[in-house]
Amino acid sequence: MLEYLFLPLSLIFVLSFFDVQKSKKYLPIISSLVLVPTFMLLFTPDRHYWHDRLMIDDLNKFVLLVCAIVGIAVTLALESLRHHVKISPRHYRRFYRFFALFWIGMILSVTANSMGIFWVGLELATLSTVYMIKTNTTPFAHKEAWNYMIVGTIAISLILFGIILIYASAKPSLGEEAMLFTALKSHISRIHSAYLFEIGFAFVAVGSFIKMGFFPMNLWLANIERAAYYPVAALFSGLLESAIVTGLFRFSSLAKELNQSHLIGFTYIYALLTLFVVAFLIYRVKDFMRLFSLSGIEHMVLMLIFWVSGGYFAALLHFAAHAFLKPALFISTGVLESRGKYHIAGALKGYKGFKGRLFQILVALFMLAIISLPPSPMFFSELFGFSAMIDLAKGSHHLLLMLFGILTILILLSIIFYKFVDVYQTMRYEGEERSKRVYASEVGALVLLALATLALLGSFDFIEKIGG
Amino acid sequence: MIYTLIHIAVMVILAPLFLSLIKAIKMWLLFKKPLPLLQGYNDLAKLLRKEVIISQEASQITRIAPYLVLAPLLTALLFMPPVTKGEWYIGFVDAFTLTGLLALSTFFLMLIGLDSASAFGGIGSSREAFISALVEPGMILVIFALSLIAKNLGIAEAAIHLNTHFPTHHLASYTFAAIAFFILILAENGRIPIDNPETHLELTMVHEAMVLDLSGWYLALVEAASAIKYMIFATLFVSFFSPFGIGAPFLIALAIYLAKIAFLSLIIALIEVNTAKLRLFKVPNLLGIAIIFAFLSLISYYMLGA
Amino acid sequence: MFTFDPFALLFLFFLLLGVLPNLFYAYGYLDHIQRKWHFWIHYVAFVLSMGGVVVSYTPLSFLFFWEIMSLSSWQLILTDPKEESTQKAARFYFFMTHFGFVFLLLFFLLVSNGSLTLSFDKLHAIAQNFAYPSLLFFLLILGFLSKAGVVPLHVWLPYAHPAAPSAVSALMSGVMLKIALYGFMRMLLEVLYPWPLEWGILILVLGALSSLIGVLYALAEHDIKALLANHSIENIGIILLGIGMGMIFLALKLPMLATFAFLAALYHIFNHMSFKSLLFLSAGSVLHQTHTKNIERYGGLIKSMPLTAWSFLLAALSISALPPTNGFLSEWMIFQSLLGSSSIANMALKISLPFAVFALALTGGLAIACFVKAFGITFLGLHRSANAKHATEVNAFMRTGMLLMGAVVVGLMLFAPWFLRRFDAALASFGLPSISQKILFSWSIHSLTHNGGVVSPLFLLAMLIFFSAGLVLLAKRLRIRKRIFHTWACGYRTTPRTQYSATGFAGPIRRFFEWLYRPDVHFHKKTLAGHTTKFSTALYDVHIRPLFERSLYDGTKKLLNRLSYFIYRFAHFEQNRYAAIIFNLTLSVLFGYRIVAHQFSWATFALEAIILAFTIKILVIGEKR
Amino acid sequence: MTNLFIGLFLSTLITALLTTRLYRLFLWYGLNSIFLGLAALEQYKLLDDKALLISALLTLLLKGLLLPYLFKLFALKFHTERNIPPKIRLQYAILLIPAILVFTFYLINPILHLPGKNYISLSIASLFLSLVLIIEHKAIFAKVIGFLMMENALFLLGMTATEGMPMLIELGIFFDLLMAVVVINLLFEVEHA
Repeated sequence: MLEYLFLPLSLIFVLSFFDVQKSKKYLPIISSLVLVPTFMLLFTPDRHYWHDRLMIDDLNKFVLLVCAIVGIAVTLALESLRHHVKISPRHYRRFYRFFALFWIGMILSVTANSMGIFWVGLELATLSTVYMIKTNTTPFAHKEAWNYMIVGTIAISLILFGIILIYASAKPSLGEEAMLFTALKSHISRIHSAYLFEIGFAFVAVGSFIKMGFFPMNLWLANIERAAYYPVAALFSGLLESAIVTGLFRFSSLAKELNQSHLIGFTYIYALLTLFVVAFLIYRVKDFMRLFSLSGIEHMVLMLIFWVSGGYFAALLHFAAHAFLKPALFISTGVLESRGKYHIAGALKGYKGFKGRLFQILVALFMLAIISLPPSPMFFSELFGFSAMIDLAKGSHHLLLMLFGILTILILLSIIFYKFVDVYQTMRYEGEERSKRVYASEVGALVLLALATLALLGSFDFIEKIGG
Repeated sequence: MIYTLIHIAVMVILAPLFLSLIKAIKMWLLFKKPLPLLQGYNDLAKLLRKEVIISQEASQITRIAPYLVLAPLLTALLFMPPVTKGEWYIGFVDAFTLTGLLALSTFFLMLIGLDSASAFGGIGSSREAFISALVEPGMILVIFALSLIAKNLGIAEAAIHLNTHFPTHHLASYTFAAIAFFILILAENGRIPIDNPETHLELTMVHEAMVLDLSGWYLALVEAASAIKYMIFATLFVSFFSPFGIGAPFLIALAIYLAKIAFLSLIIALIEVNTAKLRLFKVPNLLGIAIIFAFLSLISYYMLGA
Repeated sequence: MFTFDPFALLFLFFLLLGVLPNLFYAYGYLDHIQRKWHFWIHYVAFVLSMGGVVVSYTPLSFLFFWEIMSLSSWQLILTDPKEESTQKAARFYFFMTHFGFVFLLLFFLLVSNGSLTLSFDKLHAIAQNFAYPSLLFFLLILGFLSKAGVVPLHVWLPYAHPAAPSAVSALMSGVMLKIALYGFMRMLLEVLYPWPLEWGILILVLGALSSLIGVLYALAEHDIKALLANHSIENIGIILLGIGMGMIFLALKLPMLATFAFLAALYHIFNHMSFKSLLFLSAGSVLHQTHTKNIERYGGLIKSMPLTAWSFLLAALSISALPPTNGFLSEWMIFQSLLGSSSIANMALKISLPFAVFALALTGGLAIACFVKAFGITFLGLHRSANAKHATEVNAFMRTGMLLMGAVVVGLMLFAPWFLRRFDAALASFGLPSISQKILFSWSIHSLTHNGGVVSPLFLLAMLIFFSAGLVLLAKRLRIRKRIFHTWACGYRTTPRTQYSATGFAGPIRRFFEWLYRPDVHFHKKTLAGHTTKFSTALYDVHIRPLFERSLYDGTKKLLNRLSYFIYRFAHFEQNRYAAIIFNLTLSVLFGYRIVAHQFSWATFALEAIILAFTIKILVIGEKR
Repeated sequence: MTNLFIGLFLSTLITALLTTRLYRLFLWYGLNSIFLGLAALEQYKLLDDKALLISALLTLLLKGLLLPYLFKLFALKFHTERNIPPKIRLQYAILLIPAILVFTFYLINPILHLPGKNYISLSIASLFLSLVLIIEHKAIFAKVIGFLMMENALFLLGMTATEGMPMLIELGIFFDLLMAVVVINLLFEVEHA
């Protein structure tokens, strides 16, 4: 079944060599074909493929499903890209080509059981995004594409470095099996040199953190998402980050088995630092793109600490909710910023007609949902995530320290909350009313993502099962 | 029961007398020809005869408020300590209710001041609001201290108790309470140095400014109210701070009681003659002294042996 | 998940009393609202979520409804978002509620051991085993009392409540604040008991502070709705005095007195809901007709809007705690429980309690002054502006709303014993002893101590009516003639401009408390020919900002701005130095792992710091050009 | 012998750090890769692992010869500036490079007693050194070379620490490397278009 996942994507890849203008109506349909094998995978039991190098387990199924929905939404939204930005047909075709490659890399790394395959998929996805960023022809985008190329590859190399170290630490006892997540997980106690493993984990973590834009690289990611066209940012937040987070989830559960206190200490300190910086950066932000990408970083941090604190359900729910909400917001920036980058005031005013009204309501709801106001799934995920953290704190020897940390996180989150409320009110109630055009494809994408978010509320049991 | 009713009637009837008494003593001390002691009754009688003129700007409030100025005070009279022991009386009403009733009366008085759109009514109300806001805590604290000393929260009960168990152990706090209460009498009844009831300069007056637009029957009501208010305070003072003579038969006790009030009026008159009116923003200093003494009374009661 | 125990039912009843008249009023108010659907959706959500909070019996559902409550009330404030100040208020409000929510969340997480679906009755055991119970209490205070508007977390309240449509202001001030207190009481009595004495004293002090500061700032306010909002702070303080006394008594193992104090607090909760709602409703009617919130532009409205005026007067009497209204009764009970201190053995506590009595009494005095001002300036005298001149009585729905709320006020007064029995039964479900047999005799309320006072609202009312009726009859008998004519007014002509203004009315008190208010006074006058005392026009303008706004809030904001600026600068490295940052990052992480994971020593730690400082200097910062 | 090649590998890397000319940098990169390949061949002889042989040969051919040549072609094609002065002062670099080596040994100290673990420290050191290479140059080509050097460090680690990675992974890495080159080419092209 896994093979069929690649089929629609390869089709897009092939089609991209022909005239996209004609075939672009079919592209969303083709990409939604991905759903078929994804859904079928959902009901197959856990399976391993290709000598255990790829596998399908509950986590993978879930992530694949989320990614598929986001991917379809982005293809839908891509249809109206031409209306918002100037883009030549050649570049448009290339964009689709790399988009397909990107998705393939994504699926590879999500379904990987071998750390190596995980890395290969990630690298593929990363390199193909470089070109997607470059589709924008401004000098700024060009510079950022190079930045992405350099920094992204450094980050990826660090991840590989870590993977090799982990492999090296486990190989004496596990042999070639040491490359597989499953084998590592079940034989973690047999690792001789825990220190080497931890150094390896540190490398992997640092690499992933850079990739996700954690401190001190938070500006980098925001700049890139600013430079690229908005669907790229949507893909970034919805898919690429998802893949990295999934990988990090797997690595951190290994590290947790080995030495929990080190892992907790490391991630908490890192998360606090990142949140501290990100919260204040958000506080000063002046355009939508940066606002959303910085808040993306914030949510990655939250997911990660939820996961390492043992709130698997919360982390996954948060992950899925973020994967739906953030691309939706990024897609809508195309319209929101149609009056220019720095026009937050009145950005959510002046929508006429059914499509416009729908768009307005949806974006307003997304804005409120992303700051985890009920009944957004994020409300529940944060609640459960923090409860996991408290649970952890209560069992630790540093209760007051941990509580202080958690309180700090909560207060930093409320700074972000304030900024979002501020932006929400500014875009809704201030500024002049100027008419803006909304296209069916964008609204379609938003509706799809909104429905997916709603569906999350009904699938708590399912997600809980994965976490357990 | 019947004695209590007589007592209340006496208080209502004799109320204007004592205000006139103060005035007469003052005039006598200033080498003027003292006014007759029945002057208060004459004034009231004259007012009752007169026609009521209601300001064009005034609303229903002017027609209703004078009744509500007087009625709470009459109600408060019901709760006064009795003149003789062993008599039926309402003993359970405490300081908070009493001050509440007084405040209700003041509330409507202040509304009258604002009702007629005259600047002077506003001045009066504003100043009255200021002073009575500061008086209220002092009042409650004093009565609280007294009820602690007398070991009963009910006003009348406390007075009776003070008679039977004179607080020889708590004389300090008893004295403090007396001083504080005395200042409050001056403040609440608009006596010098807080307010000058005989002033003719509008800018310096408080109480009179509020009722400037009233006439006839309504003015009579308000004037009666201020007389009764004085009576209430005087009764409270004498029955708390000189709780003697209530063991006597009713008529003698009543006579002693009236003599005590006359004595109190004399003291007030002496003070009025010998002090100048305070500027409005100096008034809080005096009230502050009252509040501090009330606090001292409470605290010394606790500290010196409860 | 949900509970319908007596305490929850009591507050559902409370909600019903608060919302039903409000619904009529809101319906009548609707023609003033442009976004009608928006309003109704959020209004209904607001009411339902308050009900949800009340019946919630797990942390999860409680927090869920709590946030919905905040969310919908925030949107309700934004019903008419045109004004800048409304938006600012909404933003401030929403942030503050979220700020409180943070602490609430932390509290619930700590007492539920992380499993949010635990029912409340299981939380007590966990809270008992927690090592730092005072921490829980502080979280509780910050969480609930920031929502209830207790000093110093009150600053948002006078901004937020007035910004909403009046029906919503009434709901927010009258009902929502009490929902926060409901949560506070439930958590205290169900989860955190038993507590040390100091907690009670803390609550008492907070209550005393809030009541004084609330009323002082209300006095200085010219915006009628902000004035009322400030009074909410005051009344929350009074309620807290009751709760604090109850806590002190429970800590001292005097459960009967504690029940009495809690009864007083609950009764005041109900009373404040009734009269504050009525005040907001009638103030809303005035606003509806005159289109201004500025009290200086009203005047004489009692003639054109009699029903509104009389209901405002009723509520004003009640909030000023004048006998025999319901507000008086509950304050009397709180006063009685403060006086119950004579049976306390703890000397320090005993000596400090008079201060609470003092606060309560001074608050009462100032409240009277404030409502004389509010009622007098708004409804009496002459019209101070054209807006006031053209005001007429509001429509039937709004009148019905006010009448119903007035009926609630009167009902709470007349049927006080009945209500107190219900409160007693609700408190009994927390294991507090029932005292209704001891304090309620027919229609009077007795203080618990044997030598305490008694109050009977019916008796007082009857006496007042008796005497007034007697005087009226006397007037009839004397055949008093009345004539409506110019009165003397010291020889001046009375015009709207000769009247006393609200600013002037509060002048003496404002001057007395100037050290506290620290007002911004603007005094512009055009002097004539250099004379300082002769002028053609003069404008005297006083602005008073809430206490702690400058120090606590503006200070925090300034700090945030500065901090964020530095971080912004700090985060904007030159972009081609990413690699250098990564280098240092990797270095520090590896170093950290090496030290922590293998052998920890402060010396190596210091060494690491030095080396990192060097590499950062060389690689990231570089040399100054 | 492995020791020698690895030593030479490291010295070419350090020399590359101090280079100021672009083509010279390509040369050092080529030599670096060739020494790496030779070391891998030595390892192959020691372990007799077919996969190692293939990757050693690929390294020699692809990285040692093809890539430097390709880059030179690119540089000619896009008329790149050939003078690339390092941004970090020599005085600092002299301190920094030994410090990095010391640090990596300190880092690996707890497990140094295990066989072959000093190679781990060497490869971490070369990772850091190639990062320094990226840091100290502004020119894109130099940065790309730094990135490729990093790739070499990775290979060194994989080869020595784990006695050879699984074949599939090695191939994947090479594939990605090629992909990277394609993308780099595209980037340049678009820039000049």
